[in-house]
Amino acid sequence: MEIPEVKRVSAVKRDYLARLAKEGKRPDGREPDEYRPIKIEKNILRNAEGSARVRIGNTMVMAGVKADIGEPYPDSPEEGAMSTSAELPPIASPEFESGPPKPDAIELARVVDRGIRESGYIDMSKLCIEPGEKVWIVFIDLHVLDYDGNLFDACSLAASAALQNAVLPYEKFDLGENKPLPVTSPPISCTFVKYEDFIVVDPSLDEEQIAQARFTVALDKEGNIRAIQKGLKGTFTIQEIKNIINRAQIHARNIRKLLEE
Amino acid sequence: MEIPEVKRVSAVKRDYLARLAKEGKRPDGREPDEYRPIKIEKNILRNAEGSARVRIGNTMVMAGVKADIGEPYPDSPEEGAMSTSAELPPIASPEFESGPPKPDAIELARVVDRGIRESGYIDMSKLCIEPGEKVWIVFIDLHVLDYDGNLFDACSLAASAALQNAVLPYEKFDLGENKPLPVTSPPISCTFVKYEDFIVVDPSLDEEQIAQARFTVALDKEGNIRAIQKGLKGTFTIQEIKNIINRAQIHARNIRKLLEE
Amino acid sequence: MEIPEVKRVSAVKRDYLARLAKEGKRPDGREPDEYRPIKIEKNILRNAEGSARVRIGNTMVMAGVKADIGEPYPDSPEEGAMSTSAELPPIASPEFESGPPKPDAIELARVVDRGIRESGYIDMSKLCIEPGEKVWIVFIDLHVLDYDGNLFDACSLAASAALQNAVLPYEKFDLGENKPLPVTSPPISCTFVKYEDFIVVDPSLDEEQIAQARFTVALDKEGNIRAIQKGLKGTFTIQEIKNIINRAQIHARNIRKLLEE
Amino acid sequence: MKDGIRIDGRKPDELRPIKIEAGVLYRADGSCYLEWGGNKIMAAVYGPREAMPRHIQDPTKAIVNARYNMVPFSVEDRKRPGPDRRSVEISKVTSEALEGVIFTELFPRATIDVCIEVLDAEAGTRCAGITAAAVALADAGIPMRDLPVACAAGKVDGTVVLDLTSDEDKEGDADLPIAIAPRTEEILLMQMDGHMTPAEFDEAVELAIKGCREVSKLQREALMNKYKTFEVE
Amino acid sequence: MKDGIRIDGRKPDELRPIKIEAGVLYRADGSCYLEWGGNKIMAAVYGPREAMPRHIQDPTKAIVNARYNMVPFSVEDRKRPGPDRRSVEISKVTSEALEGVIFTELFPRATIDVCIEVLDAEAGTRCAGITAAAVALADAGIPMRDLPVACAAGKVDGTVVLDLTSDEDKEGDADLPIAIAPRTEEILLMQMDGHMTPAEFDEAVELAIKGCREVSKLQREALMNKYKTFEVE
Amino acid sequence: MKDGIRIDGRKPDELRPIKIEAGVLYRADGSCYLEWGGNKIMAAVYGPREAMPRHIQDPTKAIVNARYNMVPFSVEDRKRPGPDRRSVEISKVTSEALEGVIFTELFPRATIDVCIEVLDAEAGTRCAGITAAAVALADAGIPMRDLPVACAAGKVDGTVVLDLTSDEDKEGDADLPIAIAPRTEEILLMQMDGHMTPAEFDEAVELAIKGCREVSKLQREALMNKYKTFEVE
Repeated sequence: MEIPEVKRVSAVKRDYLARLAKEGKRPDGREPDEYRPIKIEKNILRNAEGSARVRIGNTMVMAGVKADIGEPYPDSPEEGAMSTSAELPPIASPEFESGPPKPDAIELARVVDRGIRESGYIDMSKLCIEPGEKVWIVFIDLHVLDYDGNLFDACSLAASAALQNAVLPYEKFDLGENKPLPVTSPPISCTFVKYEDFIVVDPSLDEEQIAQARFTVALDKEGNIRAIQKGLKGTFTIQEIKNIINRAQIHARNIRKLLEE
Repeated sequence: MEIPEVKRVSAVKRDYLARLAKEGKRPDGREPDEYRPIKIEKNILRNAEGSARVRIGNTMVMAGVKADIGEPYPDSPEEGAMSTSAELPPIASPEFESGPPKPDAIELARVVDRGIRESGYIDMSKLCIEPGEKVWIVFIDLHVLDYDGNLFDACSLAASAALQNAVLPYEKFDLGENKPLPVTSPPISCTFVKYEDFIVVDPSLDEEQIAQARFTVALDKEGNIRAIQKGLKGTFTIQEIKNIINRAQIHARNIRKLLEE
Repeated sequence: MEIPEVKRVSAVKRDYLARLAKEGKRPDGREPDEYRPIKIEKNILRNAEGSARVRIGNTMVMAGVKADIGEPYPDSPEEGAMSTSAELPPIASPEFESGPPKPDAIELARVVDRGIRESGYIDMSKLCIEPGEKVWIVFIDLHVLDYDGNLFDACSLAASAALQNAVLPYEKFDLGENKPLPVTSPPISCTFVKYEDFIVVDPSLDEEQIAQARFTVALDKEGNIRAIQKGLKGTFTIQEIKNIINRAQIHARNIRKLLEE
Repeated sequence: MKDGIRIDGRKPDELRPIKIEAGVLYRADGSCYLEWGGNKIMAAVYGPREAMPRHIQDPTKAIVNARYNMVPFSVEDRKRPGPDRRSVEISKVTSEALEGVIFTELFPRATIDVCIEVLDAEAGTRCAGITAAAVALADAGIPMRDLPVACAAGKVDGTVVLDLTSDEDKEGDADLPIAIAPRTEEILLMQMDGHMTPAEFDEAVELAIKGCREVSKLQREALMNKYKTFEVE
Repeated sequence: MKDGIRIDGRKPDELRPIKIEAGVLYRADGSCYLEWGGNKIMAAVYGPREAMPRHIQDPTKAIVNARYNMVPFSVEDRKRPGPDRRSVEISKVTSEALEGVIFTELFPRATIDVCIEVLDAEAGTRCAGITAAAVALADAGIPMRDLPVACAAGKVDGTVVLDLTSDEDKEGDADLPIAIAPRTEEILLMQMDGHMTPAEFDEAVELAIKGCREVSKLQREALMNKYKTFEVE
Repeated sequence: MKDGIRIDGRKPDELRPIKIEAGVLYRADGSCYLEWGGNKIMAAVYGPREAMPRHIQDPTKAIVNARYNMVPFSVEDRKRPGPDRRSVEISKVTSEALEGVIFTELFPRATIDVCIEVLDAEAGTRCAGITAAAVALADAGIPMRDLPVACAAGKVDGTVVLDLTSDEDKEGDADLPIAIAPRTEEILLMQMDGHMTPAEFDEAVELAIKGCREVSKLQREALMNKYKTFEVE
């Protein structure tokens, strides 16, 4: 496994954030259950089958959807396929380097992928062109442009928004008229971090740098759980996790509204 | 070519082993023509078509055989194919690193492969399913788990043992009943090293670290030579090589018995 | 992007060359518009479909042509394809390292490729075997053996010479008799560098090391421009570029004669 | 699932058979061989030792670097050697889970390398790998505040069950692997995919923790057995 | 081309619509978002900062390291992530062109990193990328002797025209991208492929320089706008 | 093989035609161009020079780093550039064989780089490569206790023969390439694949050594010729 370079946060900053946390305050003045402003722009690119730019505070992410035709997997001959990739390119942060995806980017892409896949957001059964022979393969690419924390939620939201407006390019392959990508109800991802026993939603970069543990949950329209990823070396108690999932229910409903606007 | 990191052996150890060698003694008290205890366990895995774990002293190697269906080479349309890979993963030694195979591992795999290939151990003519179209491709993977010297013999033996009990998975491909992999008589590999003009069989790690030259010979059932690999920067005289091949005849017969038990 | 290791040229050498330049003199005594001796040897290898060794002064380059059969691009179903690669292997210079091609080698291959492609030197329409199914794919490999400056011209010339005598191996694929590769009139590449406002053709290594700007132009038989590549951080005025193109006309005619001998 | 009994005859809250052996390798500083259902896993620990190259060193603590690897013949279709995206993710979450119990501050500039080799795979390899790695860490004498242990619960045919088999995982509705520090029952690792109501999730977490408690006993026995063996010798 | 009017309605010497915005990213030291015809490009600058690893440092000046990248969804057929040979070449000539105007001697041992992300592509991305990168460099406060600018001319149906579209590029006879330092009109970058007589080449260079002059104005406006915005705030 | 004469007209103990030229490259410290049957090989030596990066340096001696490379057009089907597994193995055994004669202890922390480029291949390239490399090492003035030389013997139609051609190698029963230090006739390199009785092996080794002796003379002549050429100039 590749070991990421040590990220050093100054002791002064660490102490300052810890002191704030003990008073229940966040460095940017938000409440523990307050997201930064979320801005979603859909269908902004010409070459992508679907696209979206999502900003959460200063974090900015582009998602693009491309569709190609390929063979189905042998064990699901009448279903399409999907693939999710994430890039953390050097444009987004002085710490990011070019090169093949590092473990951080791979985990990010896989967690976003699981939320979409497990919630059945893309209706795979409608991606079949010729059973056993030809199906649509949907590529979701996440490209981070500005990194100020909480990539899990920003990327998940960007992917959902880009899929929402995506078009299957039947015309390009001489297969008739283009059709909208068949989608159902998107998963909504909510991410929390814990530092100094303080658990907050939508961590900024400052908070991520001192976070001991991270928790991401993807919820469907009914508030059921579709995917979870706990990260970092710190721990959660069962009770903390139950609280997080309760808190996520409210956030997910709010974000879902934004996405459906 | 990738240059391996310098392996430093302490001068004290080197001197001690050299002094022993001058008295005809080996560091672990063995005779020059004494192998460490050899233990062969066959057919120990569920997912492999054939498998074996071989221990020579503290050295432990796993071999696994997988079979897939592919196209034959154009110049041998009625024959199957084989491929041998070796991994020296970090579990086996503090010096091993993860990453693509380094020259040591490539040489190891190729020497094991040559012994099997040149002795006709796998009957390639019986691996044809449909001439020119479909043949079995046999993958032999060698995975070192504990490295205390003499990987050539341990890996060769593990490969032979794993092939001996391997099954061609016809059922998996709806081609009828599974059949044993068609094998003939295995090659037996014997490895010697030379240090301070002392030539010993089955080198331990201590001996490999100070060895000046290495010689591996693979013998068939009739005692004929199927593969040779001389290694390291030291030299052998012709007479030394002839002696080695004579000594190998006896070892090969003993190891062959173990393998056929 | 991979950053090449800093190439340090001694200040003494730099000053010496600058002083010469101010007097209009080159380090090896040539005139500004004088090429080093050019030597072209054609068809010198057995396994290549076409080959050439080109020397310009001490610079030595091998070009080899191989032809294989493949599918045409969907948008040109009746045309063959070509691919140009360049290697700067460690044999050619103490600064070259083994490994995948670095930006220098990629730029070199692409500029040579553009000259050949844009001049229509290979008649792609005659490389079709079966429309939409089978066409010839021509591989041009440039292998630098001795690097003393001006690889652009040496490689371009070697590629042209190797293509000139190349044969399409129809027999190898049971498609009838071998035929010469259909070629028209080759592009001729002329490279200039500028240092201390002194612009010279065919730079030696010494001159390349202190060059501020580089200009390569590929001319066809009529003296028309087929490809240009300006390189390095220095600039040219429009007038300088016009002069360079005029000067290149004469060189191109001379080199074309050499190539057609 | 029929009459509360699973395809392989287990009850919903029953583990597959588990066998753990500590200290099985010669070169490694600590090691463990583990069989769990159809899984066969070898884990080893090297370190603490100086982290190399230098620029990866953390002057305040040791790096915990776990490498989860499936050997090519451990799965039905041969896997190409080297890490795929799944292995990279599992290596990452495993490293983080183990770091949660190790006193890394004691070893600045060091690395603790954990190798997990899946020799034969049949669902639940990440939990089995963490469980084996924990024993190998203890065998290597790495100071830890607790001996981590992992187990998964899941949902099959609408029922929450413990420790899915390969078939159950494929057909099932959800899988929830967790790792805990057993003394405090804090969560070191949690991943989930599938479909669970919050109530099912609560049930599954409780069940997975119950599984962890049982596996934890087997880990401790394996470590005890090793010392017993030493005493006998 | 009909009656001196191009397929998209432009005159031979007319640019596609261009929109430039400076200072659009939070983390980067300087940034620029640019739309040029169907191209959408984000450029950012980091540095000057210490070049790492050390052995790449130049003790006499800063390294200018531009990375031109097309995102996978920026083209008709999805592009695999990572640099291809075309990107490597464009990164190289872009680095060289930008280095031509930067006072690199002021920052020995440093690196100035320029990131150019093509989000949507429609011919002329390298010129658009250099143009955006120049604005990002200015936004980052990197000292330059001039603000570089790029534009291409080409030949379509035998006529020399400015700023080819994708269709014109495919069907056209030649493409000539250049970058200049606008004050002196020296050439920082020039590439050409196709077929041009020397006279056509002279005409095309003049036209491309004319295009550069117009784009240069838009660059300066974008930088002015950013400062105006600041004043208003 | 008919009446003791081989397909290409040679006797069993006869070498293919060999041509060796020393000192053919300008930049390299030593070089050699060699033709051997259908093989065309260029070898060059750089060094001794400081080994980089530092951590590969051996404080007690020089590293000998040979790189055997087949150019893409040297074989019937184009070979992709870069090392394959066969090249890696040949590079390794070649490095070891050459190190056996070089006084590496004279150059601690250094590297001696040997480049072997196979331009045209027709069986026996590894022996040809070592033979050429030896001349290049001598040409570079690298101190050696002997001038290594290589040659293969093999078995075709049950007969032991010297220096197989491509056809003989494909159809043959065994191939035995060796490299020796000719003064003492010690074995520096030996590989074998095929099928030989111990008696045939002894015969083949003797024959290969005989071949080495003949090639050794040609090596020495090539080195002499170079110095003669210098005198004439």
